[in-house]
Parts: sequence; structure tokens; C-alpha cells
Amino acid sequence: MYTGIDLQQALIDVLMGFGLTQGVAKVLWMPLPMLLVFLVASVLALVCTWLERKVSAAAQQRIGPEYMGPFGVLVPLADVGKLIIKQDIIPAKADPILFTLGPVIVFISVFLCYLVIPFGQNLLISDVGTGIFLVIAISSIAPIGLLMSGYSSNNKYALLGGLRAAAQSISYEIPLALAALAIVLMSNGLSTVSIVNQQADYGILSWNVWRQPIGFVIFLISALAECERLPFDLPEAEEELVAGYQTEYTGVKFMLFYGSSYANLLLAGLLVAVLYLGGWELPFPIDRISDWFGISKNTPWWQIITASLGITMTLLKAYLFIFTAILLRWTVPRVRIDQLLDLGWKFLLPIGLVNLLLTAAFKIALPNYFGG
Amino acid sequence: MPLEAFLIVAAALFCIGIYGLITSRNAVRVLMSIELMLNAVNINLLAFSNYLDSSNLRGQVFAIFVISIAAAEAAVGLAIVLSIYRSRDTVDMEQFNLLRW
Amino acid sequence: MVMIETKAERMVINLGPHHPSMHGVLRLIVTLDGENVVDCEPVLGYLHRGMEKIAENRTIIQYLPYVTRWDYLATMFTEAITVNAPERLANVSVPRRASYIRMIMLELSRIASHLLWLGTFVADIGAQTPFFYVFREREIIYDLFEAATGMRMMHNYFRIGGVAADLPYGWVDKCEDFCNYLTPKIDEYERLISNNPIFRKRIEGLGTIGQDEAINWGLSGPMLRASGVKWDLRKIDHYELYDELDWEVQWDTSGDCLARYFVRVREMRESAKMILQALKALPGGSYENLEAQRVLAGPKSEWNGPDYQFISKKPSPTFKVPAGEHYVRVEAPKGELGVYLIGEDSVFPWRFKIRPPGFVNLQILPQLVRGMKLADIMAILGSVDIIMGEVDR
Amino acid sequence: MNLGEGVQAVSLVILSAMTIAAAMGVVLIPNIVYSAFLLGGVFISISGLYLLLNADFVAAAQILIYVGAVNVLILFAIMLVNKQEDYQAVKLSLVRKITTALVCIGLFCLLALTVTSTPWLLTPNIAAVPSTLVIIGKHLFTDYLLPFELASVLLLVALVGAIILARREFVPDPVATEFPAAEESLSLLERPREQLVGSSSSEN
Amino acid sequence: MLKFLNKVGDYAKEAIQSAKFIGQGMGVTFDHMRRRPITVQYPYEKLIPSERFRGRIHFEYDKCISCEVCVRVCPINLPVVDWEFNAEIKKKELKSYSIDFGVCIFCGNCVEYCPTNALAMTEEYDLSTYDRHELNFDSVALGRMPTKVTEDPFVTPLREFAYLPKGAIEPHAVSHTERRAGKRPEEILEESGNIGNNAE
Repeated sequence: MYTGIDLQQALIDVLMGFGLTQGVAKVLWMPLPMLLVFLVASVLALVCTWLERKVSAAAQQRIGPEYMGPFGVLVPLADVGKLIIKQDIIPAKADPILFTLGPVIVFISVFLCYLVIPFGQNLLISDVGTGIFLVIAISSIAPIGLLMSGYSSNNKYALLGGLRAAAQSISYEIPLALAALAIVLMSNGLSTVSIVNQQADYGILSWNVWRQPIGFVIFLISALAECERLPFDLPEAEEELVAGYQTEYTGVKFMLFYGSSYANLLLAGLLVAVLYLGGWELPFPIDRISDWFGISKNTPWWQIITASLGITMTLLKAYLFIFTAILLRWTVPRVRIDQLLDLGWKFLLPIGLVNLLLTAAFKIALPNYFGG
Repeated sequence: MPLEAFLIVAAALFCIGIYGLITSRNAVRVLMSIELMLNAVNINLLAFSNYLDSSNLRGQVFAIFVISIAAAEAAVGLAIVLSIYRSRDTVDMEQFNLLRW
Repeated sequence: MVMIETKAERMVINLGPHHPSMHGVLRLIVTLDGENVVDCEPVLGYLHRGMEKIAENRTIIQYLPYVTRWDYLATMFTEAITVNAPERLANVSVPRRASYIRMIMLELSRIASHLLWLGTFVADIGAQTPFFYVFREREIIYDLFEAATGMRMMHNYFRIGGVAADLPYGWVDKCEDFCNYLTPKIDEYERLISNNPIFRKRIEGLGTIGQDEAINWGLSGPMLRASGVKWDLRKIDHYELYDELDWEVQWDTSGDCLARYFVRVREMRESAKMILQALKALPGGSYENLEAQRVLAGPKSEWNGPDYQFISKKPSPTFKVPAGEHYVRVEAPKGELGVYLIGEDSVFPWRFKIRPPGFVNLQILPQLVRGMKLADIMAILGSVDIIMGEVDR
Repeated sequence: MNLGEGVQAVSLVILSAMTIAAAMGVVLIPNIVYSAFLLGGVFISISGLYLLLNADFVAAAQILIYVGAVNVLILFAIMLVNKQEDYQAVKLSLVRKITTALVCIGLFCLLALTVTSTPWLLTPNIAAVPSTLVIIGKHLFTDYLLPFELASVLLLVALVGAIILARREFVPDPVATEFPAAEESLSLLERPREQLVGSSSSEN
Repeated sequence: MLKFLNKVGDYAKEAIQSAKFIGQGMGVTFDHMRRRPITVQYPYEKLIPSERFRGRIHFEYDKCISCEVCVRVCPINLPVVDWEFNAEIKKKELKSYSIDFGVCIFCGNCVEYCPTNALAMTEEYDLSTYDRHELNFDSVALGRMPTKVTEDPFVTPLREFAYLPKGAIEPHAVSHTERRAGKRPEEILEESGNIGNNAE
């Protein structure tokens, strides 16, 4: 495996060139990728909101946003501007501390997950060993925030919405984790980078989606449920609970909820891309091409090309998932709470266990194909 | 003295847990106090594992067992609290005296 | 992890009058046990405008513009019943052409009402897209209405003894176009909705009403027909000229929300079929043809005869409701829309009691939703198809 | 003390302070919902402490299980049982509390004394293990296999037990349900009204 | 065991069936993405109101004979007819006439029953003002003619369904000058003249 470009070292070298010590350079470096990923994730989530509007409009034979920028791409910015200058209302009988803390917790927990999402070989904040496990763990904090805002709004719709959100995310975390576990079983590591690298050898053929079709479906369904997207958007079911836990929120706090729900969707898309669709890998192995043309993998311009191609591929795959989710949202009705829990516990959980068992069996039987 | 620091934090947590366990009237809070005590134990285990057994990490294994048992305890404990609540319509510990004498 | 199901504290939750799925200003006070509905109490009257009292202080001509505000989605039916009642009381005859025009308008209105019902019903379950699709078709119907009557919703088109104006040029052709266009669209909706597993799971076997129960509760319309009672006033009362058309009463036996869905969808198809037949059988044909025939055949032709008029005699502003009383009903999309009219040979009716189908159908709601989940309230309420304008009047 | 150690020391102080403060909140704040949310804070800061102790896997597991599951479960239970009840006054409760506090402080002093006075056999240098995961996994499947299996059985038993304990005894038949008319929670806030009992029971 | 397997098989079949039908539904929505949006973008595109459209009422002062039929057929007796009996010519002289369009429901009864056709419906429907009292039109305001949608250079006029050519469903695809459905009187006369001749 080649290491690809190392931005960190490059920047530290530059900074040391200015006469700074290595320690200071590292300290300067530390917040940079976090800030960068935060910004990128926000922008990509905003793109999701635009995509949602456009796709839903197209699916309903409407036009959608049109006049704000070309094809209305500036609509998300207008949204953000509007929500920021909106009055921040805290209901008189609400609990102001918890009411404020709720959306913040949700927002932080979602954006913290981007810590281990790789956009390219070295383009992630930290390649921690617990990787995918960390994502699942951190994303399980969000229900606390939802419960908090549901409780503190002092509104019955909000309380029901918060309870539903918590029940839903607890129930679907398990199938999600089981599906991810099957992948981990094959890649022999929890790290997101090793999971992608394990899918690198034969281009599209080596992607996990072929080896884990059942797991893929389980993951898709549970990811949708975790994101509270339409067939499973019971916590904010408009027709039943008005807006669920967000009922009383306005302005910036609402923006935090709204933004984190789309960031969560994007996160799910990225996870699908990493776990099942080969992450930043192209549908054909790019190393072969460099071999054909006789380009050294360490040539700087080639590295830049592969890195940008990798980012593009990751985003393409993520947005493919998001597109499907959006189209699905505008196609299907909502399930009922008992059906939701039934699906999670009585369908996805056993299937996930069976899938795990099968993966283990295949891993022993066919070690070559299932990461022996 | 980092090890001692961790141990003292754990001890403080444990003592707070005991205090909560004894003084709480609300059964759910009693359960929460128990969780606090278990966590104090876990901190101890991990601290020892890190400072005294850093190559073997047996403390971490133990901590995982403790966590799993704590989860089971929480589930069963809450179920008991809820079923008592259902029959007695209160979560006051002082009223839970069915088995007295 | 275990989901703990507990006896939670009962929660009294207030749905409406301003709630996204309350179809206007219905208010439901729901007692919940967790997610389960223990009790439900509808509270009406937020849209009460004293429609019956207004009728007693207006001549029929003056009152006609009001009636479309009862059931503002099936507007033609309210007008039909408002003119039918004094017509029958005063024994006014309606030309055949007018009757056909009325039938076409009524069936178009039925399609419009069912279309909107479909959109809101599916939206109540959570699918928003069909709502936009049905509006596309409904707009076409309203375009047709606008061309013929001058307004999209508040038509003021029916008159005692006929309709206000003949169909305009080209209208018959375009109406045919619409009926031919509608059927594939309904197929499309069915592809999108009918077999969707989530949709099926949500509403199959939900809110089941037995045959006896439906009759005892006084239900009517698709609510009744879905419960296995083949009862359609168009067949039973023989009003207008429905007997001259070839059509079937659409009904189902299972009595649940799905059956109501199917009954309504099939009724839309049946209505489209009926409109096509009526357009063919329209006495005198399309307006342009009728005019041409009249010009050709000269002033004394049969084309000037009473059957080819759109109105028998223009009602005078001082049309008196004769003394007497009776009950007149039509099969509105929501059910039996009736008027109990008491006249005392004055320009104002002495009593004008409206029997709105939505009001009667709504009564069964508390019984249907009890023991169901919170989300089922919306599905069942959606399948009942109420319009608060006529419930509260 | 280099940079890394400085960061660690500062984090240790902050996290410990958070842990202790939140834990005090858990036991002292009268509002049970606040204590439950603070419990989540305790868990999260403890997982931060775990990270300082080079236990990334346990830290993640701590968040996943304690915050994501146990705490949510507790919150769930609290919100389902959310009933404002005034406890009956118990004699000498203040004395009880003071005594308990004294005993706890004493215990803490004792423990602290022991901790500081014990000569710990510290490993000379803390070996940076490449991956704690691998070691834990090996332990779980070799020398701790039996406890591991037992733990899984325990979890299963707890699952079944909790379900049985918390389950309703019977699912009330919706047809035969009699809704007690006099029950407070069923009556409307606005005006008293007839329950629909008569109609529903006679209908069926 | 076999029963269990059967059950599993049924379950799998059901799951596949569900996937198929959801896919079918998504096919429908996906198919709509390539269809032309039906949106009429209001300030830039406007539908041409139909010929019978009941918009703001137009009033011709000179035609009015102050008979007050419009008041009597109006559901709320809205038109205000202020007249004075002129003894010399033994006729009622109209002094002022006004209709408050903030209250009017545009039912068209007054137009229908006006004996001298002094009242007529226009195609003006956007009667929004900042002050509702501005909607109380006197006889001068009632006498103004509205601007036509088709003559507004900033607006793309679109025809309503009933005025499209036979077979056309969507107004965007059709030029607004194209002939609408239905034949012209002379064409019908020509055609039916032939038919009539044959019949004779």
C-alpha cells in the first residue's frame, strides 16, 4: 500500500520553515482538519437540503427553488440566514437549560462522528483503531439530546416525539451494529481505513456490497431509521406529532436540529460508501492505470489526481445513497410505531444475526474471498 | 501521581454513589447511584490496568464484564422498579416495604 | 436492550383545531396510554357559521352562492341539493340537457372530491407525493369548472329548473380529453400506492366497520359501501338521469380503511366512465353542435324544444318556496347529503335542515380509534373523509 | 513535562471535576430528570477518563452502553413514570442524610489515605500497546472465555427477566374494555362529559 | 423444522414482494422526474381567466336604472345604490353606486339579474391592497377596465385546460395563440349543412 500524500507532515514542514518548533506546528495543525471537516460536512449537509428540495420537486412535477442562484443552489444559505436572524423563542414553561442543551448535544454528537470518516486515503481526522465502533457509540448519544429537548419543551407532542426518537434509535442501533460487525469480521479491523483498503483489490468487484448483500440491505434500512428519514420519521411525524421534539424550536436551535438531521443523513451516506461501496476506491483499480502508464505512485501530480478522484468517488457514492433516501422519502408512507419496532426487533435483528453467522462461516470456508 | 489521582476520583465517585444509594427516596435514583458505584469500580480497574498491567490489560477485560453486568442490572432493576410502580403506584423507597418481617 | 412496556401515566393530548392532519378545524381530545389510544372525543363547531339559519333568511337564489361553503371540495353536490329541494317542492321540471349537464358536473365534482381525499388520506399516512399528483388532476377539473361556471370552487351554477349557463364551446371535447387522461393517472396512483407494503400494513384491517354496525351508525357513501352494503342513492332515488347511464355501484365487503380506499378509487374510475357516456348522450351534443343544428333547422325546430334547453325557466328573484315539507337527498362523494326543507309559501324557506354526510360519518370515529395507536387516528380519520365546512356548517 | 503530558494533566483535572460535579448533581438535585441527564454527563466524562487511561475500546463501549443504552433506558423509565409525587415526610430524614454524608466523607478520607499511602508497584514505563482491541479480544477468547460466555448468558437472562417483569400481565381486550368513568385522567379538562362506555359496550 | 423453514421462505418471499412494490412505487416517482413541471410561475406566467370568469365587477353608470335588483339578489345585499327620484322626468336618478369587494363573494347573481346589463364580470382577480377600505369601489372605480393578461408584455399567458386544443393537457407545451378545442360556428354549419342535406 502506498501512503498517499501526507498533508499534515507537509504543513508542519512549512510551518517549521517559518521557524516554529515542531510542537507548536503540531498544535497549530491540530484544529485545522477538524475545522475543515466541520466546514465541509456543513456545506455537504447544506447541499443535501438543496438536493432534497430539487429531487422532491422533480418527483412531484414541480420546479423547486429556482431564482436563488443557478437552480436555486443558494437556497440553503438563505435558509441559514433566515434561521439565524429569527427570534429564538423559549416557551414560558419550558426548561431553558435543557431546552438549549438538547439541540447542542444532538449537533455535537453528529458532527463528532465525522472524526473517523475517511474522504481519501489520508483524508480523515484520525484513523483511530476503534473506527466504526466509535461512530456507532457516538451516534448513540444523540437520543439523549432528543429526549432532553422532548422533555424540556414541556409539550406533549415533543415528549412523545422524544420518546419515539429514543426508542427508535436504540432499536435500530443493534441491526446497524450487526451489519457493520459483519463487515468488520471480513476486514479484520474496526478502522474505517482498513475496511476500505480491504475492498481495494479488484475495483467494483471487490466492494463489500457483493459479499454482504443482506448486510447492505439491513444497513440501509437501519441507517434510514437512525436518520429518521421518511418511512421511519416517526419522531417528527408531521401528521401525528406536528413536528415531534422540534415542535417548540425556532431560530438557531431549530437550525441545529435541521442541520444535524441532514449531517446525519450525509454521515449515513458516507458510512454506506465506506462500508459497502469501497469508500474512495474507483470502480476500477486505479493503481493498475498508474502501472500501465508507468507513473510512479509518489509523483505529486498523480497523487493529487488520485486524492481528488477519491474524494469525488466518496461523495458520489454518499450522494447516491442520499438520492435514494430522498426518492424513497417522497414515495413511501410512514410506518407505525409498533411496525417500526417489529421491523427492527423481529426482522432486522434475526436477519442481522444470521448474516453475521453466515459471514463467519464463509470466512472460515472461503478465506480468500471473505478476508481470511 | 496520576494513578493516585484516578484512584481518588474513583473513591470520591464511589462515596457519592453510596450517599445516593442510602439517602435517595426515588427508586430510579437508587439505580443511578448503583451505576455511579459501578463506574467508580471501572475507573479503578482501568487505572490499575494502565499503570500496573499495561501489557496485559486484564483490567480492561474486567471493565467490559462490569459494563455488561451493569447493563443487565439496569435493565432488570428498571423492570423491577416499574413493576413495583405499577402495583404500588409509587417509586418511593420508603414505601417498598412489602418484605418487611 | 429491552424496551420496557409499562403502564404509563395516561396522557390527554389535544389534536387540533390547528393540527396538520385535522382536515380543517376538527379538534380531537385524545387520551393516550403510551402510544395507545384509550379514548377520543371529537369537538366540533370551530367552523360553525349558522348555515341553516342563514338559509332561513335568504331566498334560494340568494342562498345558492353560500352552499358551496358547506362541502367546499364537492361543491356541485351542495348546489344540486339546494336546488333539488325547492324544485321537488315546487314541482319544477328540468330539461333533459340540463339534467345531463348536471350529471356531468356532479360526477366531475365527485372525482375532484375523491382525488383530494386520496391525496390527503395518503398524506395522513405519511406519503406526501400523491398529494401533488392529485392536485394536478384536480386543477384540470377546476379549469373545466371555471370554463363552464366562471369560478373554480364557488360555482353558483345550478339553478332551480336547470343550470345557469350552457356548456361553452369546446368544453365537451376537453372534458372527454380529461376522462381519457384520468384513467391512466389512476392506474399510476394505484401503482404508487395500492400495493405499497407499508401502506397495506398501515391500513389493512384498520378501522373495520361491520355491515350492521355501519347501518346502525347511519353511515353513508363509501363508508357504508365499503362495509358491504350496496347502497347508492343514484340507483335508489333515481334522481337526475343516472338510470340512463350504464354503471355499477362500487362496493367492498371488508369494511376497513383499505376497502374504503378501493371503493373510492373504483368510484373515480366509474365516474370517469359515466362522464364519457353522459357526454356522448348529451341531448343536442356539444354546445357548438346544438347551436349549429338550431340555426340550420330554423326557429321552429325540435332543437329549440324543452329537452334541449339548459334551463327550463329562469327563476325569478322572488321565487317562492311553496308550502309543504320534504326531505331530499343526493349521493355526495362523502355520502348522503340531504336537505329537509319546510316552506310556507314565502320567498324564504321556513326551515332548511342540512344532513351532511361528514357529520354523521364522523360519529363513529371515537369507537373506531379506541385501542388503536396514535398514528391510526389519522389513518382512520383520513378514511372517513370529513370536511369541516359541512360538519360544522 | 512536555506538551502531551500537559494536555493530559489538564484534561484529567477537567474531566475529574466534571465527573465529580455531575455525580454530586445526580444524587443531590431534587429533580430526577435533571439527575438522569447529569448521569449521562458523568458517563461521558468517565469515558474521557478512560481515554486518558489508554482504553479507547472501553471508552467507546462506555459511551455506547452507558450513555446510549442504560441512560436512555433510565430516562425512558423516568418519563414513563413521570409523576410528581410528594414523598411523605420521614422522621429524622435530615439526621439520616447528615449521618450518611459523614460516613461517606469518612469512607472517602479512608480510601484516599490508603490510596496515597500505598506504595504502588508501578510498571516502570507504560508500554504503548498498538491496539487494545486485539489484546482484549485475545483475553476474551482465551483465558476469560468462561466469564465471557457467562456474561452473554447473563445478558440473555436479564433480557428475558426484564421483559417478563415489565410486561403487562394481559393485553386488555379492546372489545371488553371498561373504561372507569370516574377516572380523573379520562375526563376532559374543559367540562365533564359522559363517557362513551354505554354506547361501546352495548354496541358490541 | 420444515414448518420453520417454510415460514422463513414465506417471510423471504414477502420481503422480496415488498421490495418489488416499493421499487415499483419509486419507479413512478422517478418517472415523474423527467416530466415537465406543471408549475405556473405566477408573476411571470399567468393563466388566462376563462370567458365566464367572475372577477371584479364592472359597472356602467349610464345603463343603471337604479332598480335595485342587484341588491335584492345579492346574498348580503351588498351593492349600495344611492338614487333620488327626479319628479320632472319621473325617473330615478342614480347618484352613486358602490360595491365593497372586501365583502363581495363574486357569486355573479347581480350580473345575472341586472335588467340592463349595467353590471358585468371582468377578469380581474388580484384585488390585493394594503388597506381593505380601498376595496370599496365606487362607480368610477367600478367603471375602469382591468389590464388583460395577454397584453401584459412581462407575463407569459397560459391557457386553462378547457381552452387548449383537443388532446392537449399541459398549457406549457401549447402556444397561447393556437386554436382551442371545439369548432367555429361556420365550420359546423358547413359540416352539419352537409349532414342536414344528406338527411333531407
